[in-house]
This record gives sequence, C-alpha cells and structure tokens, in this order.
Amino acid sequence: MSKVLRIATTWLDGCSGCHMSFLDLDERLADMAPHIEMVYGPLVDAKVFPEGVDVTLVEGAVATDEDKKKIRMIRDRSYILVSFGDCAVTANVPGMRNQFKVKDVMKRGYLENSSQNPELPSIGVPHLLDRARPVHEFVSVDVFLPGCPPPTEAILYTISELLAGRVPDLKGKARFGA
Amino acid sequence: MTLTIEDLQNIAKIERDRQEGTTYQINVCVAAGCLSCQSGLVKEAFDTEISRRGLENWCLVKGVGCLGLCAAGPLIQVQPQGTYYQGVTVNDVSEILDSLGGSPVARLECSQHQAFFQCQQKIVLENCGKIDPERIEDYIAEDGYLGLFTALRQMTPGEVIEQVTKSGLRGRGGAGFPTGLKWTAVSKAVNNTKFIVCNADEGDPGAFMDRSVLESDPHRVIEGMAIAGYAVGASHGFIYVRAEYPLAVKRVHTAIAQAERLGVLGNNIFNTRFEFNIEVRLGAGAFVCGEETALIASIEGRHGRPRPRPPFPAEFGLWGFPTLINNVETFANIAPIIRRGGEWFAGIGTEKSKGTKVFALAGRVNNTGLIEVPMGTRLRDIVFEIGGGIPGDKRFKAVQTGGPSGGCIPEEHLDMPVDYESLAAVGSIMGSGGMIIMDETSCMVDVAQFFMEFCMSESCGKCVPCRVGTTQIYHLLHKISGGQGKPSDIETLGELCDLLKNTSLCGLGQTAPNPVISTLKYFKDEYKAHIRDKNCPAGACRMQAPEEAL
Amino acid sequence: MKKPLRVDERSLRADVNPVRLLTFKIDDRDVSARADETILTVARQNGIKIPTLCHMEGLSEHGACRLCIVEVKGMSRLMPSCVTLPRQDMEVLTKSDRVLDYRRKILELIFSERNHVCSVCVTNGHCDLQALAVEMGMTHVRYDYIYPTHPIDATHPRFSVDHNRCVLCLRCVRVCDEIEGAHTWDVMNRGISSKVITDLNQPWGSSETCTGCGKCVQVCPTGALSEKGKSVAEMVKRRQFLPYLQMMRHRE
Amino acid sequence: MDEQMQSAMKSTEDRRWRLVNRTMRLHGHEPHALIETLHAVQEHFGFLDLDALKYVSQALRVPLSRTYGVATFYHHFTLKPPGEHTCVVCKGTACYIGGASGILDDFEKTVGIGPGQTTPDGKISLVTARCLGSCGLAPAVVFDGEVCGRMTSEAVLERIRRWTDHDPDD
Amino acid sequence: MTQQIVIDPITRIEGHGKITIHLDDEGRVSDAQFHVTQFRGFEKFCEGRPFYEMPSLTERICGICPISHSVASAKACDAILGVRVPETGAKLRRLLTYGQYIQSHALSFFHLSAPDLVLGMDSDPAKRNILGVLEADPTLALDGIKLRKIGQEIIAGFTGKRIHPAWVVPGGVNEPLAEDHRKTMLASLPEALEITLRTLRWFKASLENHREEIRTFANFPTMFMGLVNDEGNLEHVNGKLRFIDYKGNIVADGVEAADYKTYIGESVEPWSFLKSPYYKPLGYPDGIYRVGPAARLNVCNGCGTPLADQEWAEFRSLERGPVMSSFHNHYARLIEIVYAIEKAQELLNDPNITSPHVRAFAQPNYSEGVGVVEAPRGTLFHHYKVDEEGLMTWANFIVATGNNNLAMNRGVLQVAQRFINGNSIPEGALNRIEAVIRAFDPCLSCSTHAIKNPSFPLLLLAADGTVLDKVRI
Repeated sequence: MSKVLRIATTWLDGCSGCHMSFLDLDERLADMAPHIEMVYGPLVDAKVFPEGVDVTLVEGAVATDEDKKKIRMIRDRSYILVSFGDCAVTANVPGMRNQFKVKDVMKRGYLENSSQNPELPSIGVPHLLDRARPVHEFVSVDVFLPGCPPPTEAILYTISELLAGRVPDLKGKARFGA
Repeated sequence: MTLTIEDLQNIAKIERDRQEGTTYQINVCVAAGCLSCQSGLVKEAFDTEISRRGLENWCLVKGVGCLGLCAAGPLIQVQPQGTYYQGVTVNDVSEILDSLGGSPVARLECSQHQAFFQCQQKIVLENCGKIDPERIEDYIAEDGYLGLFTALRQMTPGEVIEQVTKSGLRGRGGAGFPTGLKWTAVSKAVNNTKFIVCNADEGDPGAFMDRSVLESDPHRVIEGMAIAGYAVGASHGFIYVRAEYPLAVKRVHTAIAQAERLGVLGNNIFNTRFEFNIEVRLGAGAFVCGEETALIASIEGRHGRPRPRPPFPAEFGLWGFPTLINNVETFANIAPIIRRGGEWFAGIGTEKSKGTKVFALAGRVNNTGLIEVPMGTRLRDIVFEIGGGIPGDKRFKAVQTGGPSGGCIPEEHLDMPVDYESLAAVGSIMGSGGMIIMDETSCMVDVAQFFMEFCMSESCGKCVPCRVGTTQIYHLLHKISGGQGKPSDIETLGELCDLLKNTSLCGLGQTAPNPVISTLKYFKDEYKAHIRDKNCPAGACRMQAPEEAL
Repeated sequence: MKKPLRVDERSLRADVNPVRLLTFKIDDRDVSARADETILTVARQNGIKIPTLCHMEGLSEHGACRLCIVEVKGMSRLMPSCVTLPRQDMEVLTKSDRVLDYRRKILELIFSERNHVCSVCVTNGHCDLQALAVEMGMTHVRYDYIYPTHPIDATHPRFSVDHNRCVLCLRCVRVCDEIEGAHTWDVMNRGISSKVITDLNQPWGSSETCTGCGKCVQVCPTGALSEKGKSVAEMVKRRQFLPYLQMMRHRE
Repeated sequence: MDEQMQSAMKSTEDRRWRLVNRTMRLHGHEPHALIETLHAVQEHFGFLDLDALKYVSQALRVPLSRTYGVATFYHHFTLKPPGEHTCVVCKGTACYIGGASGILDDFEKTVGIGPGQTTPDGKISLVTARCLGSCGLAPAVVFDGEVCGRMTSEAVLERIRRWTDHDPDD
Repeated sequence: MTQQIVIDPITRIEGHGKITIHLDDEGRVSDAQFHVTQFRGFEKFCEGRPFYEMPSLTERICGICPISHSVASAKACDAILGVRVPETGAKLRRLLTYGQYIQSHALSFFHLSAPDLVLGMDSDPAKRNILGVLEADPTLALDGIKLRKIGQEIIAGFTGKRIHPAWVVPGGVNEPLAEDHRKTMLASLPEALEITLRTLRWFKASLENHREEIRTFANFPTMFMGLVNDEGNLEHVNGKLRFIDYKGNIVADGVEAADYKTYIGESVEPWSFLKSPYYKPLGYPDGIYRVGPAARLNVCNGCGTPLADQEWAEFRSLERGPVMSSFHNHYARLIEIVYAIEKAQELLNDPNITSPHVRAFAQPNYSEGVGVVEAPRGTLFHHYKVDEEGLMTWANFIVATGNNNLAMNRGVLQVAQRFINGNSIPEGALNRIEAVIRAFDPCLSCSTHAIKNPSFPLLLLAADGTVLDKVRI
C-alpha cells in the first residue's frame, strides 16, 4: 500500500443500494481513509469526473443516452472499471422494463398516472434507450462485482486487492441477486 | 404371386420391344422443376398432336424424370439422336414433330449441351430422364430389380454386405460414414425385428437430389432398401419423405403399389423366404429430422428431437429395434453395386471416396440443375465446365457446399478435387450435395447470416448450445450486417462457433457454425468492412443508421 | 407390420452388459464402474463434483443442458457425462481448462436466454441456476441478453409458472410423465421459441390432466415453477420424495 | 364439448372426419400415427384446431400436451386457418441468393403482412418455405399450389393484385 | 436577454438531479427548476408480476429506504389479501421501520449534510465531505458511522441482510424474531441514544450559525402532510393522513390510504422525471404541501415517547405555528431518531415480540390495494391493481420526495434569489442552492421517476447556450 488509491464511484440507473453496501463498511471506512482518496462520487462535491482515476465503481445499468456518454467518459478516465452490483452487471431490475416498449413505460408513468398536465418530460431530461443494458455491453469492464447489493465483504475484498495492486478475482465470492 | 427371373426378363423384353418399336422417342421431363414450367402441358400437346397425326407407332412420347438442366426447363430429349431442346412450349410441339427425320430445331437446341451433359458420369441418375417414373416396367427394362434378384437368389446376406463394403460406398446424407460398416453393425445386432429407414427428409435449402431421384426413379430406392433389408435381416422399411415434395410422395406411393403388385415387395420375394414391406412416412417441416435419432422420433410420432448417441440406431433405433438408416442416394447406389459388383464401383472416384456424387448446382451459375460426377472431379470443372460459369460477366467469389452444415470455399481452393476429405480439409463438408455458387454481388456476412437464421429456426431447442448459441450467433451477424457490430464481435463469434461445434448434442448444432467459421476464415475482410467502415463491399447488406452502436 | 413394443426410454442402454465391470480414469484417478453406469454416476460415487442442471436423480436423463460435459482423451468433442458410459481405460477429465471454459459459456447462454432477475425471484438463494453461477465462477454474461417477452400463468389455484425463469431442463415434463404418470407438461414450438406447456397450451388452471400433485414445482431448478403466495426468496424446493418414490416403486 | 357427442360427430357427420378416422384405423390407432393423422387433418381441414387436436389425442391415446407439442414443433402444421389464397415464397439458398428476401420485404411493405401471417380480411396468407427443391428456378414462389420460377417483386405483387381485385366476383 | 445557470449534478444527495436557474437582464434570478433525470418505469414493468413479489421488487426502488417501500408495498398487498396482519407481525414491521429510520436519518445528517454544518457552507469543496468531517471532527463523524451501523444492524438482525432484505411479505413478515437477535438489538440501543442526544445538543447550539439558511431554505408558507395515529401523535407505519395549512389548522384528518386520490393529484412538468403531487382541493400548483421529518412534527400532536416529546415541544416552540423553514428538517430528523430508538426499545421489551404468529395467509380477495407509510423522507404511497389470478395489472407510486417536488423547486428559487446576484457566482451560493435540496434529503433513486447525480461543471449560460461563466469545483 505505497500510494493513495484514487477512487471514484458513480451511479447510472440504480437504486443506490450498492453505494449503501459500500457505506456498510462502517468503521472500516475510517480505517481505509488514509489509503484512499474519494475523487468523485455522490458523497463528495466534485462536479467533474477527474482524469486518471485509479478505480471507478459504477452502480446501475445504462438506461439513457446520458448514461451512455457518461460511461464512455468514465471508461476513458479510469484505470480500473468495476461493474458494481447486479444492475451494472446484468441490468437487473432496471432491465425489467426491457420487455416493454419505452413508449408504453413512459405513458404509464406520465400520461395514465397523472391527474394534471399529462405529458412526457422532455426538457433537460435525458433520452431513454430502448433497453436498459449492463455496463459491459458498452465499454470494457475489468472487475465484475455482482449482488443486489454486493455483500460488504466482497466490496472490502475488492478494494483490499486493488490497494494491494492486484485485480480481484470475485469468482465464488459474490452471487447474482444477493 | 411370386415373381421369377423369367417373369422379370419377360417384362423387360416386352417393354424394350415396345420402346424399340417406334422410330423416335420424345422424352419430356415431368419432374417438379420442369412441371412448374408447364412441361405437363407440353407432354399433353405432344400426345394430342401425335394422335391427331396418327403417328403413334412411329413416335413414342414419354414423361421422364429429371434431365438435369433445370434452369432450361421445360426440357425434352429426342431419341435416338439424343438432341436436347430447352424452354419448350406448347407452340413448339408441331415444329419439333416436323423436324423428326430432318435437322433439329436449331433455335430450341440446348446450347449448354456439350459440357453439361458430357462431363457427367451417371450411376444414381442413370435412369433419370430415361424412364417413365410411374411405370415399373420401364425400370425393369433398364435391369431394374435384377440386383434384388441377384442378392436374394445368388448371394448370402453376408456376401451382399461384403460387396457393399468392397464398393467403398459412403453415406451420401452428409457425414460419409462407410455404408458397409453400418450394414454390418445392424446385421450383427441380435434381434428378430429390425427396420430399414430411407431418409428422404432432404432439408438443406438448395439441395434437391433426393427429390429428383424419388421423382424420376423411385424403384431404384425401393430396390436398394429391399436389398438392405435382406442383407441386415429386416423385413420392414420406412421411407421418411418431406411433405413439401408432393410429387415425390405420389410417385413413391405409386411405385410401392406397383412393386407390391408385381411381388418384388411383400412375402416370398423371388420365391425366397425373404419378405419386405415399405411404408411411407411424411416429414412435416423439420430439418433436424435429417438427424438419425430425430428422424426415428418423428417416425414414432413424436417431436423430432435428437437424443444422445450412443446407443446408435444400429443397436437401438425405431421403437428400440436395430435400425438401418441410409439416405436416398445411398440406397440408389445399391442395386448397381450388386449387379456389377463392388469392385466396379470402387474403380470410380478417389482413394477414399468411391463412386459418383450427385450435386444440385444452384446460385450464380449459368447451368443450374442436377449433375452427377465421379468423386474427385475438380471443383473448377464443376463450376465452369458443367456449370457453364458465372452469368453476366460477374466474378466468381465462393461456392457453398453442404448446406447449413457446410462451408464457403473461396476461389483459391477451386482446383481441389471434390471428395469427403478434401472438402473437410477446407472447412466444408460434402453434405447431401447442395452446391451454391456465389459471385461478387453476394455478401459473405449476409450468407452466413442466412444460414444461421436457418439453423436457429431449425434448431430443435433441446440442448442449450444449439438453442441459444445459434440465436446469439445470428444476433451478432445481424448486428454486423446492419453496420452495428463492434470489433470484439468477431472474437465472440469465433468463440461461440467453437462452443457449438464441441458441445452441441447432435450434428445440427455441431455443424451449424460451419458457414460462419469458413466465411470468417476466408472472408474476414468483409466482416471487418461491415464493422469498421459500416460498409458492405458486395452491396448486399442494408446498413442501419449508425446511432446506436450497442 | 408388427406392432411395435412400448419402449421405456430409461432402458436405452440395453446394448450394454450391466454385469461387466471395468476400470478407467477420472482426473487421473483410477476408478471402477459397472458397464451401465454413467461417467457422472461414477464421478459422484468417487466424490468428484460435476455440475448438472437438467439431470435429476430419479428421472430419465435428458442430456440437454450440457453443463456436465467432460473431456475424454482422444476425442475432440466434449461428452455429456450424464449419458456417456465409460469404456475400459478411458481417461476422463472433468476440470480441464477447456471443460471449465465451455461450461461457463453454456451457463452464460442459459442466463442470456430468458429474463433471470435473481434479486427479485421467489427462489433467490435456493436456486440451482444461481448456485451454478457461483460454483462455476460466472460473474457476468458476455453475450447480449435476449430479453424475450414471456407471461406468467397463475391460473392454477396453487402454483404458478413464470416462463421468464425457465431453463427448459424439462424436469417438470419428465417428473409428470415418469413419476406422476399424467404427462400434463410438454414442450411446444422449437429452438429458441420452445416453451413448456400444459395440455393444449391452455392455462394451467384449466388443465384436465393436472393432478395438482406439485411434483413439477418441486423439481424445477429455478423460480419458473413456484407455489403461489410465496414471496421473493421464499420458495424452497423439496425433492426428498423423488428417491423415496423410486425406492418404493422398485421394492419387491 | 361432451366427449361422446364429439366422437359421434367426428365419426359420422363429416366425411372429412371419416377420412381422418381411416388414417388412424390404418395405423391401428397407435400413438405413433400421430404425425400421419395430423397430416390427414390438415389436408382435409386446412389447419389443426384445438378440438381436432383433442380428438386425435384421445383416439390415439397421446397426451394432450404432446399432441400440441408435436403440432407446433413441425412447421408444416398450422393451428390457424389459412387465408383464401396462399403465397409461398421459397427461402432456400438458391432463392435467397436470387433475391427472395427482397420479394418478402416488398410483400410486407405492400400487403402489410409478414411470413406466417394472414391479412386481416382473411384473404391472403404469406408463408415461407425452406426449400421447394426448385432451386434451378430461383427465386421460386408458389401461388395457391402453382409453382412459379424466376419471380420478381413486381410479378409477385401483380399476382397478389389479381387475387384481391378479382375476388369479389369469384 | 435571459441567462441560465445549470448545476449538474447536485452532489451529496441520493440520486440524480440537476438545477437550472434563469437570470433576467439585470442578472437577477427569475426562475429555477429542479430536474430529476432518472427514470426506471416501475409503474409499468410491475405489470404481469405476481403481487406477492411486490414488497421485494419495489424495495429495489431505493437502496436507502428499502424497508419503507417493502412495508408500503406489503400494506397494499395486505389490502388485496383482505387480511389483518397478526399483532406481532405488525410490530416487527414497525421495529424494522425504526431500524431504517435510524440508519437513513443518520446517513442524511452525518454523511450528506454534516459537511455543510460542520465545515461551513463556504468551506473548501474538495474537503466538504464525510472524510473531511472525519478530519475536522472525528468524534462526530464516527458517531454518524456508528449510528448508521446500529440502524443497519437492526435490519440485518431480522433478515441477515442490511440492504434489500426479503423479509416483509404480504400478510406480515416471513420469520419471527429470534431471542438472541432481540437481545443484541436491545444492547445496541443505549449507545445510539447517547450519540443522538449528543448530536442534538451540538446541533441546537450551532443553530445560531445558520440564521441565513434558516431564513431562506424553503421558508415560505405551505401545507404539510403526514401520518398520525389515533391519538394524533407521530406515526410512521400505520395511522391515517392529516393535512394542515400553513397556520397549523387541520384541513383534513383521518384520511384512509385508499382515499388518497381524493386529496392528492399528480402533475407532470416537462423538465423533470419526478412528478409533482399537489393537494387536490386547492388545485395545481396552489395545493403545494410538504412532507418529511419537519412536516411530521408539524402535523402531529406529539410523539408519545418521553424524550422525543420533550424535544418535540422545544422544536415546535421555534415558531408560533408550524415550523416553516425546511432547514429544520435536519433538526426534526435528529428528534425522529430519538423517537425511533425509544420506540424500538419499547417494542423489543414487549414480551410478545418473539411470538411465532407473524403472518396471515390468504388468497387475493380484492382487486385493488393502497399502502401508505411514512418513509424517512416523507409519505410514501403504493397503489396496486391485480387480476383474478393475483397478477399485477397496474401500479402507481407517489414517493416521499415527489411530495416535496413543488416545495423543492420553490426553495431553490428562494435561495437563488437570495444568494445569486449578477454574472458571477460565488461557489458558496451554489452550495447553498444544493444544500436546500439536501435539507429535503430527496431520495432521488426512490423516484420511480427519480433523480441522478452525475458530475459536470456548473455553467452560467446565456439563453443561446453560450457559456458566460464556468465554476470548476
């Protein structure tokens, strides 16, 4: 553990549960603090995804054109990209809309289930892709950390391995759905 | 009633006399290809015109099986000169009759005549275009059922198998398994009940050899099956034929009825204790039923889903009984082998591939149709001599053999001999004999996609690699041909193909990737052009808008 | 034509002599077997793990999931151990890189075929498929998900079938035919459109042949067949009845 | 439907059922006659309806689900009544190379139905065939049983137009 | 010419959102919009699923308050079954909910807002996060981590899983509470209480430093909504809806969940995936109301536990009527943690809590059901319709954050008008604009029509889109 690991986390189409599982490191988070620098993420105030990030954990599926742009940018700026949780790895629950047409999904939300101004949001909001898809269908991914959410222990293992300069092998350490 | 050799010879003599009694004979092709070009009407017109002119004793009109050159239908052949006329219509009838005895009608004469008809050597198709498929007498006149007689009366079952083994004949259905070995296995199986199955479920898109044989010379297949029945100890046979071939089905039914009437099927055939019956079973549109175990399931009235082998049908086949399954063309070779001896047959072809092979020539070639050449004929000769080359000044690109299980062979291999081993060496297979010629306007990615779509929808769905793998490969090809592919897709394609080949349950899945593997091998640049440049070099694929490169 | 015998498919291997004993090698270990025992059986007898999905002790072999493939020295193609009988001196490898790699790819294909959302599945935590992914170290699916549209049939008063989670192992079809004797289940269509059905592809609840015994539900490896009213992760399958029924039927 | 009534009707009332029954009798009402029987039903009725499947199942002692499975496994069988006219486009290799997919595309664009579908008015069904074996005549199309070779989109659509235009008087 | 400022993403909130601020010719703030930019479509894709899967499925709406979703969902399912949840089952759902309140409020207060409160609104943005707090005030930061852990452990104590447990089911819960878990939980609560009371003291003492924020963080009159129990006291799991006006008068009370549509309408604004609910009798947008911690303390007659009641009384004495500034959500949050701990203690000491009767079984008996709970961020509605077989045919969700959408938009405007002036933007002003959102603690992932959090620069844009100023943080 010679150098400080520059870590970013982000989420696309997810529920933040994976991030919560990360926070479930509890006090171990404080122990880890001297060895890591959180350069970007929902818990810190950086507005720009920095260049040269050592490790980025991505939660959530790619569901919109903005997600797509973002994940490509993140891939370019990250040395190791971790698909963090089932939504990123398999599209999971966000992918459940894939059996329906985007149009019908939007219609239910904004036309059928509203009593005032039924219209489809269109200003300043991203464009939904036909299907919510796993991250690795868009960019190459180095580490897959499945789970809904991934168990805290698996997260700890992943980060410890990365701190030790190894690419973690999660085979058998995490499973879909749990 | 039992038939004797004298009866047989008598029938043959009467028939030969009938045919030789007339000065001229006009053979009109009434196989499916020409029939769809109204050859039936042409034959009627000849009949009408001849009876109007009262020439019945001078000129005989005969509906015959396939003359081979389907592209030029309706075809007729005038004997004894052997003149071929192409594209004959009802209006040409009088003119042709007028020309008899004089010089041929030049404008109708087959221009492809020379090479197409003369470069071939016919065993399986020897009677095609010669005999009336709906008359057993015609067949007998051409030494029909002589093979069966020889086998039953002059040979032991073991000797029959020995001849077949000696001939070096290999299964014509695709894989090329030595026929003699298969027969031996079934004959050795200990069981009082055994079955013979003729696989006429010709499912390869682009192949119509079996259909032509059944339409043009059905008795040859029946005879082959009966000989096989004698050799292995089976008394019941099934012909499993595609329902999509109604004419073939009809002619097979007719032939079976005639054979039964004459006593070459039934009990005590040729005064022996051998009995043999044949039933026709209709396929219902499932390519996978070409696979032996699936075919068996289908005859048993179930889904045509293959089961793991071993046990092989030779030990555990139809209803659990030892079963011999051969392809139409394989059975069609049997009678000549028995009549003329295995050594004669072994003298034709190459060291490991004996005899001849029938091919259905189609695609971008001038002479599409049915041909039969000795094993080992150069591919280039087939395409450019017999096939007459590529129409319209286009450049040859590839030839696809073996249907959906086969591969695409590029120009660099055109000089190879056509036999089982050589084809396998370049990544294709002999298959049942479909041969599709492609020119520069054919896109190889598109062709691979076409075959994969076929395999995907023909997959029975039993094993995972085939069911899902073909679908995934198809989706990848679809993406690539639509300009939506990514560079890593080529690698993924290769991996999936390898997976299917090595882990699928049956031959369909194991060979389904062949068109992709061979096009990837020889035409990788075309794939790359689709992916990198979003461009189809052959101009065949429609590129989608480049918005969503998923 | 002679009336064909009714053939029990389970006795397929009438062509081998069950009394004969032979020896061969699995993963470099010498093992002995009866000639009619499959490689899978022998491997398990010797404590060698081979993953399976369509295989189910007490039902006929289907040989379709291909997860139990093994490498046999001298053969290029891989063999499904559940239906392959050993031969004298055969050398079988159950864990070669090649075998493991193919198995994982096959498992990925299974995951890509339907809509397996483990996190919200009734069998989450008790699912054969999910467990296989862990066992085989499959952390993601490289192939594009197909996302077919499949409905749920909840017309049966006690059970429901969710085709989104079906892997077409046909355990339900086999248990219903071979053990219950009802043959309510079968498969319609073919290839990727294959789907398990009850009777004439009619709602399960309207099936005339279903006895409601629930054996199909219990043998189903995933959440495709489940008991109604079970919430996420609550469906635990009970399969002890199968060897028991087998035993009771074969007692003399 | 009451079973006895059903079988009574099927054995006597309709000549077509008598032909189907004959097929079954010919095979001794053995389960293995299923496919042959389904062929007979489809030949005489044009398609397989659920009542027929049920009847055949009972007569041959085949489980209902297997009958349905077999009927849907084989592409030759259809469970929907066909249109008045049927157009079969061959999608064999030779026909594909010869432009069959273009014909299908144009058909779908103009007539509005894809393979396996029937126009809403029940007039025209479009079907694809794997290979008609008429590879020499590629691309081949079958109009109500009549095989036509070397077809183009225009020629096919012209035939279809004749069906739609003429039919009110037929 | 008008100009626009876009803050994208809003950081330290739970989800994806951005803010657009419109400036007029003089550089004064004329309008502001709060965009929620994530959408997952739960309302549609639940269709066809068996309703008994819904509690665990809808849990995946949010990883922070999954329990609220599973309980709201289970209550809607209870209504479809038409059963009364066994007493212990109901108590266990309640206990689980309090566990979630402890962890979720702790997250909001310590992990997300403490950086502003401890380090200051204008402090160095690079340090303005939980790790920065850890350096500046390790005790407080560790307190937060510990408190959140205790809450999470209560959840895990039931289910073995802290996030997305599959434990709340239609008709109750799926397993009784084990005795050893009861003891462990009980043992952890005194420390939690100690932490909370310590933090509460600190917070009250520091209120002085935030006078400007209190004055401007959505400090305007609106209605408030929240659940109250039969006594009119604070309620999070059961109870009925109460609406009060800005003066504190009750305008509707005892409203059953099933009647929510009579009182609440939902409107769509084209700039956001988050819908804007409103009080129907007053129409849109006049029917603006607020929910959440402060709103709950505003609508109730008291808490019903000794320590929390004491704090409640002090809280309510801040103003004569309802407490208007949404800044005080932070305050209310701490009081609710006290309440949650007290209630949890009470429940855990209940001898009945380990009873095995935790679930009622039934077939679906009704085709429709509504479930409502108070999620940490406010009132949460699940409304389902099912077919005869119990497959979902339709769903509607009103999430806690949605209820506050109108107020958040107006709050943003209020803060922007106070702190932004002219063409240059002080970073601290922008942080305050985000902080007002943080005060609401929107759970944007919650939104079936939800918010996100990507990071891009804050731009001052001309109407034509040209960049006038760029704030790099």
